[in-house]
Amino acid sequence: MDAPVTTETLTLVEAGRRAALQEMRRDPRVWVLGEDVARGGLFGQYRGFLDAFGPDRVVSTPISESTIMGAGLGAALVGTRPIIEMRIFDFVMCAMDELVNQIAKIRYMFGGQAKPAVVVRMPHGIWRNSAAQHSQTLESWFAHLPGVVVAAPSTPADTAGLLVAAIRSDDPVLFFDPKNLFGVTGPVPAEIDPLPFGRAREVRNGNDLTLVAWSAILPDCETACDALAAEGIGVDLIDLRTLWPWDEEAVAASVARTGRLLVVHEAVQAGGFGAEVVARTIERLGPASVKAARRLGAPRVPVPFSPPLEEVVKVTAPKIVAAAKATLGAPAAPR
Amino acid sequence: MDAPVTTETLTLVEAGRRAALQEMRRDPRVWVLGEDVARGGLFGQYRGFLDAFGPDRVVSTPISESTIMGAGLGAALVGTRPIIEMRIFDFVMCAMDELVNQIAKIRYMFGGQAKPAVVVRMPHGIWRNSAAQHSQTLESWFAHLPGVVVAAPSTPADTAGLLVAAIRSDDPVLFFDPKNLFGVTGPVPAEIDPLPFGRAREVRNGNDLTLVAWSAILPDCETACDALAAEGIGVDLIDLRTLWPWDEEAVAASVARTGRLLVVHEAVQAGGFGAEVVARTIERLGPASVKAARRLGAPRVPVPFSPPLEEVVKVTAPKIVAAAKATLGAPAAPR
Amino acid sequence: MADTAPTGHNTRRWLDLYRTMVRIRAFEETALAAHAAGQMPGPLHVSIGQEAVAAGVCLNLRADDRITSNHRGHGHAIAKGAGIAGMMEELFGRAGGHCGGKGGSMHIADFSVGMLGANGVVAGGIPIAVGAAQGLRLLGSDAIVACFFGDGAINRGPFLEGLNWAALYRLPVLFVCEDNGVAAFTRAGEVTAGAGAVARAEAIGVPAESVDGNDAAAVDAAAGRLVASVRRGDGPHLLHLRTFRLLGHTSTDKAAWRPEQEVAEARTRDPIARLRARLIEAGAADATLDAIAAEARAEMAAARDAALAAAWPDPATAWTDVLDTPAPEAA
Amino acid sequence: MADTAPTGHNTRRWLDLYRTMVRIRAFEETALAAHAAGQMPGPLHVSIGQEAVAAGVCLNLRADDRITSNHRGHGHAIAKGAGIAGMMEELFGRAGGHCGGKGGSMHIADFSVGMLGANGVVAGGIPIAVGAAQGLRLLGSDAIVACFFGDGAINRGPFLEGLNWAALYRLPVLFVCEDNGVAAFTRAGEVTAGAGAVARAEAIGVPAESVDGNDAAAVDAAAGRLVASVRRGDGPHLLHLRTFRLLGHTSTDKAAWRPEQEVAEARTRDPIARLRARLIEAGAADATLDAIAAEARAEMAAARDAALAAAWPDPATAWTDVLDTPAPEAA
Ligand SMILES: Cc1ncc(C[n+]2csc(CCOP(=O)(O)OP(=O)(O)O)c2C)c(N)n1
Ligand SMILES: Cc1ncc(C[n+]2csc(CCOP(=O)(O)OP(=O)(O)O)c2C)c(N)n1
Ligand SMILES: [Mg+2]
Ligand SMILES: [Mg+2]
Repeated sequence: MDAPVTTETLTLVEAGRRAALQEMRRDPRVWVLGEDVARGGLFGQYRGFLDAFGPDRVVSTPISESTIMGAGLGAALVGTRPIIEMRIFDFVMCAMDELVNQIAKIRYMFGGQAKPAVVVRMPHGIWRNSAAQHSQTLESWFAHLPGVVVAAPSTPADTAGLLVAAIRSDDPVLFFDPKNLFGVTGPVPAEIDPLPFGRAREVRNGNDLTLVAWSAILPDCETACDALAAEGIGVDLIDLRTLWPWDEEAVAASVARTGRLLVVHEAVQAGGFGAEVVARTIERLGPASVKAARRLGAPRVPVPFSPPLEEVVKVTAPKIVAAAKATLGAPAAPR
Repeated sequence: MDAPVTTETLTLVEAGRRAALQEMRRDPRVWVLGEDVARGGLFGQYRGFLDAFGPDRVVSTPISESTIMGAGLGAALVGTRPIIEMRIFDFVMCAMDELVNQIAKIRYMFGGQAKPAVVVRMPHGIWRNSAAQHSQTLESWFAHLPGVVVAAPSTPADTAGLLVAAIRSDDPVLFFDPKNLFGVTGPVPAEIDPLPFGRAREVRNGNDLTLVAWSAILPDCETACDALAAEGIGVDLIDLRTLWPWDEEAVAASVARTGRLLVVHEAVQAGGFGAEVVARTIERLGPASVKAARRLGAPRVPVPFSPPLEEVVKVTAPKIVAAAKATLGAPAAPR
Repeated sequence: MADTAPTGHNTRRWLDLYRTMVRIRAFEETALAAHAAGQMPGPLHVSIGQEAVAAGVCLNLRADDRITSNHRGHGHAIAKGAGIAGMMEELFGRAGGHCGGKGGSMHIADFSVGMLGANGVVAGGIPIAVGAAQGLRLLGSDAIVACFFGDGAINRGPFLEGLNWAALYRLPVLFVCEDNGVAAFTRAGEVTAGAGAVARAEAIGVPAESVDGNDAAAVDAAAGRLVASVRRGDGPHLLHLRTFRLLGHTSTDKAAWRPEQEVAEARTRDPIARLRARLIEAGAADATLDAIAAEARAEMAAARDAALAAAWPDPATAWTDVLDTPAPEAA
Repeated sequence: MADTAPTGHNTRRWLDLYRTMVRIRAFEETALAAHAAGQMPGPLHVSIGQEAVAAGVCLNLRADDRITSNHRGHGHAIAKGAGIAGMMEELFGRAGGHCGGKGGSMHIADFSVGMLGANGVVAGGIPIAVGAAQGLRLLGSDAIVACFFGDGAINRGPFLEGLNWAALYRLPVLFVCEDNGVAAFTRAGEVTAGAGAVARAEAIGVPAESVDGNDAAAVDAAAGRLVASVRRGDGPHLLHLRTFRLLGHTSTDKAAWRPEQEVAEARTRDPIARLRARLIEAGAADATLDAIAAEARAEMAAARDAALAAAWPDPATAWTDVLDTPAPEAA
């Protein structure tokens, strides 16, 4: 471990908490608003914040998503730096005008006058059989939306580093907290430095296949890598960490070496960000330099409640292993 | 022309009007709701409807997008078939919970009990320098959203046929009216048959390059094809017409023949549906069967107001010609 | 509101109410225990202490009337007549659930009895309810729609939009604001400005009244009046029912932030105990009431056992009920 | 409201109001003519006939106060002090526009004078305004925010949410409902249930009052009182101003559906003519007022000419002002 001595092992949710805490201590313009945040937040992300910063900087709000989002923007326009907590990603759908038409556009539309320095935190993904309205992963939408940075970390350290960067960013950052990984642990430095957007993390090294992923699916990818390694298959596993900007150089360099690309995401495969990764890599390298390029995502169905049904639609380690083997073995027509 | 004798030349907006008129005459459960629809709609899509069907079936609503969308759903649940008119696509952002969390999910989430038989009409795209909040093309989002059909026609006949199909569909259909093409004319049969979803239209035939497009960019693609034809380059131009389901067979068959794929859309390139078309085609055919596969879309910036700036970010016929040539000539690293 | 004087007619209605309320209570207690035992997946929001709302309103609805509900919707569904077996199987994610296991607790629907669905989004049912009412009128029906939501929902935009809409088109909707004074972990008073749901509704042109939502007979009486008015074509009304959420927000939340005394005090206003006292006063026998309660508990235990023994959904059903036009990957 | 008795002080204020109003009128008439001549791209929404609203409210704001506006926002911007050259260039899409030509008429903003932007989305400015007020308070400022929106906006969810929010946190916001009785092609009365903006605001705990919005002096007086109260920390207020949109929804809309007589009658209540009459009554000379109007017209004509001669944006600016982290294709 090359982590500094002042490193602690923390859960992912606690890592995010520490990052927000550090930045709120550092900069009095940083504050947080959202439902129940004064009571620590739904996942304890803001535990103790009310006592530390008081009710003007830790604002529990009504169930008014449009205004949570829009007020965060307004407060940024006068020079504060709000952390907009959306509780669960799916509720962002109640605040899309504010996010899409206002936050994402305002800097450009006003010719640079506006500084929409907000972080929008959105715990997303499948978690404890919460069914169709509480399980969505639509991060690819926002990679397609001009004006926003899209972060989707998978480890405590990346959560901490990216959240610090997000809070310090003058551009709006959409921060996808992986709710299913809130409990995973890992080292986090006591003093958290910002992690630059757009730099992938090399998770595993291998020469047979490039596996690209982000957010909550990473642990399954690692499990799949273990299984593949046991069969002698070496995987280059890349965690993009941010989807915009994204590290297309790292992916292209890896695929140039392995010749084979598999992109895996929890989100629905059709129209997911995996398509962008495949398309862009093919554009960069040319099809002739690539032996296979494929994706594995969820089928285009809402997330069902019942565990056996959820299992069917969910991307899992065995499915990743199978997709990896198909990518290695059968470059043509997968289905 | 193999059109029947009872064909008229109509504008695209009038073709849509005729389709809605025909279906409202045919089925008393069909009705329309939206702002100003009783006054004919912003584009005259519903001209004369109030007189023909009365205020219970042609409902001018408050500026309450959430409820326009949600009430349409509720009315469908008891057995009517609403046409939900959203005026301009961008305002759909005010109704995303109703669209994404309710309309798209309800049939599945309730195990088939609900029949969300709505058509959501959303005039979209760049039109007359309307700037960032009135010019968006986010159709790719909805291809990624389980539970909805996505239609994006480009001709009067396709608008008519797909709108009839949409009104008769028991599944929710997101109907992207191409507002910049409302004035283009073409033949429309007096009796409009439903056009099946998922079948592309072969616009031009050629063997050098497969060009895939949809919605408002089609005329520019045709102009580009003319220019390329003049240089002896034969283009297979395919209008997908619907993005979900989409005719991946037609695309794959064409690319298998031409070996080269260019997908063009007005929407932002990053994360656009072009990525899906490229990725899926590569998955089906394998990279080895493809000499080049690329996309041309807008850069990832909001749409600016000023005409010279809009021109910079807009996909145009000359840019399509250039991209086509690059696809033909330079299979590797485009930028 | 003072207790209504007991009469034979009332006693019969009250027994109906009582039966519905104890069935709701028994259903939810059974579900809670199963959830605590790790037998039930997903989140579970129970309405224990709020049963008079569902029972009192739905007793005044016809079979062809519709309701929409929220995340805390078991009571609304049961009171509207949803099949218990299908509800219990749904909570356990089984094939025989009303939604084939695809919905779970937060997405219970039983269209066969006019229950158009619980909703995982606060205020999500409001636009749906007004649209359903508009659709019913277009079809020539005189059925009405009752729309249940919590105090938290009145701070979301659709509350304004939906009430304005219903008033404008004079739609047959009864809005029912189930005010338990709390939204998740925050008190209603801390997030709601002004005089509350009734004042807001009236300002939007929707006549409204407020009733003790833990007094089942009072709820029944008020709902009866308002439902009749709505059905007559007077346009929408809002019924504001003050109640108390005796347990936490979800089955795993202890609501430890609430003073114990507050909850203890609220327990003395338990709507089931109150209705029972009133029934006894009106001449009902303890044994009768005990039997109803025991029957309810037995019904729910049996439903639980049946659900636990029931088949899981066929994995192939993960692909159904989504689009008539099949997706490529589903083919 | 009866006309206030003229005094020397009032005359000076009224002259200020008059100047602002004729400048707004002249700006918009100049823009309309250029649009009709095909010189101006994009949609154009003018506020002709509504100038007293912008002028009367903004005369009571400090330079560091902020405003948010809607699609019909030229008047609000001018009254708040936005530079005319930058506004005119913006309408013509030129490089020297406040937004570098990226916004156009519907997205005018001039942060240097606290004008936080017009908005192409009805009610879009409401959440932004309340957040700005919250941010200002956090920063220790005593600046306030005036939030302009039309009668159409009170039927969108953010109206409810934003007012509740402002009342809850006692934010320094003056909500200004500019009620011209129409939203696009539909009359307010046909889509708004209940007694309207004032009743709704009061029900949400926001004190409100209604004033003749075509009486500039009355608007000024009411705004003065309410702004003082807001600044004092009394929390938000709503000012409802009844006015009339003399022209169509956009520059290309003739509003042919309105009875001619209705418009003719409204013209007799033109706020500029009324204020002028009042000024004359208070002793102002026709020549003074004519000179102010002529000066305004000249100012706007000169601004138009300058804008027409001004440089188009450098195409490279299409790539700027979007993300500090450059996008790959912008690199
Ligand atoms: C739009 C939205 N925001 C937030 C949530 C999370 N949430 C679920 S229930 C709840 C509290 C709702 O309170 P209330 O409406 O009073 O109903 P109660 O739980 O008290 O019955 C919250 C905040 C949600 N489901 N939907
Ligand atoms: C959310 C939304 N819906 C619809 C529109 C289209 N639209 C632009 S202005 C307008 C009318 C607005 O009326 P009002 O708020 O009264 O302002 P006015 O035009 O009368 O000044 C409409 C419907 C929009 N811009 N935003
Ligand atoms: Mg509550
Ligand atoms: Mg208006």
